[in-house]
Amino acid sequence: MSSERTLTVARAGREAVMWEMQNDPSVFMLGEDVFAFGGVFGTADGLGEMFGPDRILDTPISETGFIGLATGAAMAGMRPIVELAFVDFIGVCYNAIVNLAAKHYYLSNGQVKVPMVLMLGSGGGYNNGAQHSQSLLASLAHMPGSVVVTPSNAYDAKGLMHSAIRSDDFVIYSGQKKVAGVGMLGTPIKTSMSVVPDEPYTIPFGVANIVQEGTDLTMVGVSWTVHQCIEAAERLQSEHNISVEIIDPRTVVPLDRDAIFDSVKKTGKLLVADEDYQSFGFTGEVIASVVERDPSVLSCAPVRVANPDLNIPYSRPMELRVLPTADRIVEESKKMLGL
Amino acid sequence: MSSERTLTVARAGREAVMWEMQNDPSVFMLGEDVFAFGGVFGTADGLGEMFGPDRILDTPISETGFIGLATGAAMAGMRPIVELAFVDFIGVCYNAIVNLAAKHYYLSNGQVKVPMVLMLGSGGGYNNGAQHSQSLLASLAHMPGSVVVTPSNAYDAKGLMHSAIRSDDFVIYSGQKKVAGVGMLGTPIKTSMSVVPDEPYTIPFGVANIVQEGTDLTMVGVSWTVHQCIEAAERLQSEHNISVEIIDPRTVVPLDRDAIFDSVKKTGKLLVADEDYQSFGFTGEVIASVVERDPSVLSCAPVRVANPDLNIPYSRPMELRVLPTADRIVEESKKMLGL
Amino acid sequence: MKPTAAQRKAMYSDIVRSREFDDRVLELYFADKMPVFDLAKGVIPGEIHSSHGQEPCAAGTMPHLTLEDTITSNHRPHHHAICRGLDLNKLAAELMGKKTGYCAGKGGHMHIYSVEHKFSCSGIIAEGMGPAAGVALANKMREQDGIAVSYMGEAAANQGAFHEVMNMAGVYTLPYICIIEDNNWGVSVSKKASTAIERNSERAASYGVYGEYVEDNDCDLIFEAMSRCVDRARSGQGASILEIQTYRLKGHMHGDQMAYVPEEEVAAMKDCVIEYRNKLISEGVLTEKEAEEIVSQQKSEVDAAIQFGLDSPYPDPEDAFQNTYAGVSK
Amino acid sequence: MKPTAAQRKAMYSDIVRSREFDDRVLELYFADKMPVFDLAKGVIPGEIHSSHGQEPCAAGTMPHLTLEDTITSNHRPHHHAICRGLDLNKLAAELMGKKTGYCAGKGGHMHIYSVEHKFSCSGIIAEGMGPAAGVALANKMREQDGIAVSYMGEAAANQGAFHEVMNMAGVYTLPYICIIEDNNWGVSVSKKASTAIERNSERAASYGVYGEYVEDNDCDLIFEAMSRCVDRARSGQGASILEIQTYRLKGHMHGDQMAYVPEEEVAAMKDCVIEYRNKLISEGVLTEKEAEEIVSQQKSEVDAAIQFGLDSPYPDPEDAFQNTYAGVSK
Ligand SMILES: Cc1ncc(C[n+]2csc(CCOP(=O)(O)OP(=O)(O)O)c2C)c(N)n1
Ligand SMILES: Cc1ncc(C[n+]2csc(CCOP(=O)(O)OP(=O)(O)O)c2C)c(N)n1
Ligand SMILES: [Mg+2]
Ligand SMILES: [Mg+2]
Repeated sequence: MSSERTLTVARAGREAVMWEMQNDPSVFMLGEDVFAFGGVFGTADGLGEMFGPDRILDTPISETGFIGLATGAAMAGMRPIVELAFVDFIGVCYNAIVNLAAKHYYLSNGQVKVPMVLMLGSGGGYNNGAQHSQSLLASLAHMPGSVVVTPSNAYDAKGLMHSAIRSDDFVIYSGQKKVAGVGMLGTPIKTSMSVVPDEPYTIPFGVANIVQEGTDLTMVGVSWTVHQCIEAAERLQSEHNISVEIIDPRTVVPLDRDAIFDSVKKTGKLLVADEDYQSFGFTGEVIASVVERDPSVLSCAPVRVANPDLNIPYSRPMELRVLPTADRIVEESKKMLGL
Repeated sequence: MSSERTLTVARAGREAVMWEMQNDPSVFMLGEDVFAFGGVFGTADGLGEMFGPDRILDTPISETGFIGLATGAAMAGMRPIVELAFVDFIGVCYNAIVNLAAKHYYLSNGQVKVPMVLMLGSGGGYNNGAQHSQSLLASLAHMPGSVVVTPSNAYDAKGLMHSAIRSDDFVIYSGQKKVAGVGMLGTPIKTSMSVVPDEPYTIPFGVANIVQEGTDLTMVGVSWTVHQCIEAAERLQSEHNISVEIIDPRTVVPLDRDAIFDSVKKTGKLLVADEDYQSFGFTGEVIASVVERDPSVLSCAPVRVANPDLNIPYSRPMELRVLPTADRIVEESKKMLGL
Repeated sequence: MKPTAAQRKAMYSDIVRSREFDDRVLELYFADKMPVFDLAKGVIPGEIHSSHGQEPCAAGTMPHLTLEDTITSNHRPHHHAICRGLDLNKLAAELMGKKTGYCAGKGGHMHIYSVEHKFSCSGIIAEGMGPAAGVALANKMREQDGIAVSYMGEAAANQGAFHEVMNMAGVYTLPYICIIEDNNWGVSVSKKASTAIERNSERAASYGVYGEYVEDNDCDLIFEAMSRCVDRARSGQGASILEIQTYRLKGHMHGDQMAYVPEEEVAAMKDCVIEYRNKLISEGVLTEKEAEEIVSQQKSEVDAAIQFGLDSPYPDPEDAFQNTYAGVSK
Repeated sequence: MKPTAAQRKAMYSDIVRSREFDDRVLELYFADKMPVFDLAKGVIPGEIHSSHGQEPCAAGTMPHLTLEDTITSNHRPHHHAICRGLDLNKLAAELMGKKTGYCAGKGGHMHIYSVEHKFSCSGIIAEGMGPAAGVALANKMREQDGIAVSYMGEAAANQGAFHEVMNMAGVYTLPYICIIEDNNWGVSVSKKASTAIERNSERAASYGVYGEYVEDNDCDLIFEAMSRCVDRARSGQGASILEIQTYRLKGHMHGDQMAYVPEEEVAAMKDCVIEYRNKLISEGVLTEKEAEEIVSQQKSEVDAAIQFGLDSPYPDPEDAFQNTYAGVSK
């Protein structure tokens, strides 16, 4: 029996965690504030009561330590889900992520598996300052050995979480805080909520979602910027009759380069929106991936809308200036289209 | 009196350090194995004896700790030079680098300066395994707030080191181990050695060096790959009469996008070579920087020669396969040129 | 060293000042975030970690520090900033993201810098220890006066940086003091659930440094303990860990309901402002009237500061591009 | 628990085996790197950290571990791998980057994995602690037998990971043992220059775990101390730090001339292979003849292993693209 339920991203992801924990005793969660608090961004809401402190394990503020422990538990056949709260904290445990968890499988020539999920909350836009608003996806996606998942809506969040937990690979599951739809960040973004089946289902890694088809311009976004693209596309459609195709890669490693290329081939125009620092990041990678196949598919210069390589200022007007908002996307699109 | 001396990169950089230490009491060095050992890659060779243990400070294996201390010393007006040996170790101190040292100046609105140099040794090619052969430049360059310097030859090494130490910004000075010309890595790369003036001189950040002019194809490399480009260009010239222009940005943050664009505008063809993991890295950034200005300057698809997103295998034939060697550059160039 | 009557009054005045400030911030924080609560809304947005209950940790230690000394604080910086003597106007303005704030709005609540007060803070756990110890190292190298002090919570003592920096402080015999404000909680995780031993000050033995535990959140006791640590630092005897038992009265951040804190524990929490006032009055150091005067004096200064903040303009969006580098123009 | 005569012979045999292996590796290492020394050249390339002198730390501890137990080692892994019983052929082949090696050449000297021996190692300081403690946690959660042991040097105890993992081992009462091989040097930095206190085992007090120091590099003493730590781990009493005074006879890595080590210290270094042989002979546990037999037996096995490695083929360059992900095809 499947009811029609519209869920937030956070609840949908949590539902997958819950199902997997109920059905697989090797799945457990650990991190700061997961047991009684339910995770800083609600990722573990209610799980503590449901599964008890031995399967929803509170940790000290020792990120290198607990990611190290989780890696060991995974090597021993458990399926840990590590909650790291803010992606900004990868600084204190980057080694455990990229040099330890992400290297064992390859270096052991496939002998040692690390079936572990690392959950992160990324993004700003709520005036939380430079160390609690970052995106940092590229610093993770750049490093080989992990899958990097970035759901933008509830349906994908659940399916990708099932896939992540069942995967024998190390999966970084990066949620965006405002996309998650957690209470303290105001009204959830409408387009992030979806009807979510009761039953478990999986979504393959490396297959993009074509959010909407279009013919004039391709927009590629991840997580929060998918919604900025949707809003921008609506305005371009209604105000200028521009038909935008929006691609959401859903996983940035592996990246569905085929889907992006095919779309640009059709539209001839490419705009990439990303909340992360622009240089050496997602936007450059997407653009390069297209032109290294064939630059002639582009009818004009591709455009990046990202953080202009600035540490994130706290103050509202300045933070808004560095965010890749729908406004900035509309503006850049119009320039591109000569409007 | 200026003699004609040909130096290795390591010696040229060290000469700048020495001069600055002699002339500015606020400059000091700290890190593992700097005092008696002279730095794992010879960066501090002889300095211990010259300046004593109070200015050439050995540290515990506590990278987060000593980069934190150096940041504080810099805030207090000293000019610390931190020796981190292998760039692979940024994992244990990424926070101190990108969230601490790289953020103070901006967040304090310019009140607090961090005039600090972080010296790193990057790169592989000598069978030292996956945790001692990485390049990781993009993980550093992606983050705002620091300058990232990557000298490819002795002349630049000295000038950029003077600039780095005198800079009021936090400068990451990334040397490549094989480019450095240290004893244990065999005969120095010929093209990395240069005649180096005795006198101190500076090189501005963000100004590329045109290693050689050419008309058929632009190659962009950093540090070690500059030399792979030089070798490849020689072979293309002598075997196929191809004229290659080689650009060495010298600093990847800031990146001299103008010089790269101007060159590609002239040649119509772009190959970017980088030892780092390919995706979300330097190669994508360079290509995107060109096409976002004007994709029509490209007469064919740009090409990337980098690590194909693999953790670095130890074994010689496999490691050689993932390195961006002159062989791979020649091969890709020939494909590009239809040869 | 025991505090004089004047010092005790000043400490009382400081904790009142900090409390009044936090109370006004709390009020403002929620005032304009309704009907749908949203961290991003209102005149004071983002996470706010108030110092309610922990004021003596700052008020009792700062009197020993001069403007040659350096302070690093953490994500809960108001009491440190205020007891250090930072300007209330610029502080209030910074919390509101205004152009007149200490960092012209770039920093915010967790990133308050005042170079003249040698004061900074940051939001990553235990991150302030390294810089403080580094200033201490610099001063020692230059044979210059000035010690350095970092403030943090008890849960921060489980972060690797704590270990690395304390060991270096021991090895280099640095004029550095690590102050641990033990409020028994790191967000929702109790000390017992996160820390293998009872007293973080005992970890001093691992680093060859001095450790001291102050078992009550009392300005006088803290003042005395700090005087011993400061003496050691100034006289070349090296670093200390000063651990203070304190209370987090208003939860981890504004909005935290503290549902996870046992009722008995909430009931047992002491409010230092009341306690210290009663103590000073009962010991004849302060009269009721003086106490009231101090409160109303601080209240009005805080009110003026808040008003200053409210009246100040926001920065221009394009200001985001200023002060990105000291010497590089991109 | 004291070792039996048979166990003592076995330990002797193990340290000989490890030493013979390291001697042959050392020989081969330099043989083909001339006339211009280049780490990248020769049949065994890259950095090699030999175990010369530290063999008892492995030989004395491994007898207490079963195949249900898990071991993580560090950048100096030969003695651990050999005393754990890893196959010498595959080990030698891995060091040569051959297809027949444990990781088919992907890992190399610092990344030897044998899943059947629950053995792994890695090159980042103190990195092995977390995974070992994590296996211990998993076993505890599943109420499964099996403890976990990590091996590292004394200098690694100043890395933040040490602190974080030991504290968690204390908080969760994990069946985990951290073995510290104190050879007095971290590359060129002496313990005194890097560590604020004399004994790392005393840091156990910071984590509520058991700490023990073995003051001589002697298989028997190590065996006994380890038995106490293992008993605690197996009986649910939690984690230990076992610190062993040992000697690094051949420098940090092959090629290190140890110019920075004081002459007296070099002169005082004990060679455990000679010491233990003399001890066993003088105590009547071993005859000269038996000792010689053990040596020649191990020598010939090592020779055969080296030959196996030399005779093995290199992987194909394209093998680099295999086993990149367990389930994802890019
Ligand atoms: C490295 C890191 N991990 C996690 C956090 C999130 N965080 C912020 S404050 C806090 C609790 C800190 O507790 P404590 O140190 O005791 O200070 P208190 O808040 O009690 O004053 C946590 C977990 C962080 N800011 N940095
Ligand atoms: C995080 C990190 N920092 C530095 C190094 C470089 N390094 C490799 S071994 C070593 C010394 C280790 O000393 P110790 O732990 O005592 O082990 P030993 O070599 O003496 O056996 C250093 C500094 C590293 N591998 N990882
Ligand atoms: Mg606390
Ligand atoms: Mg050692």
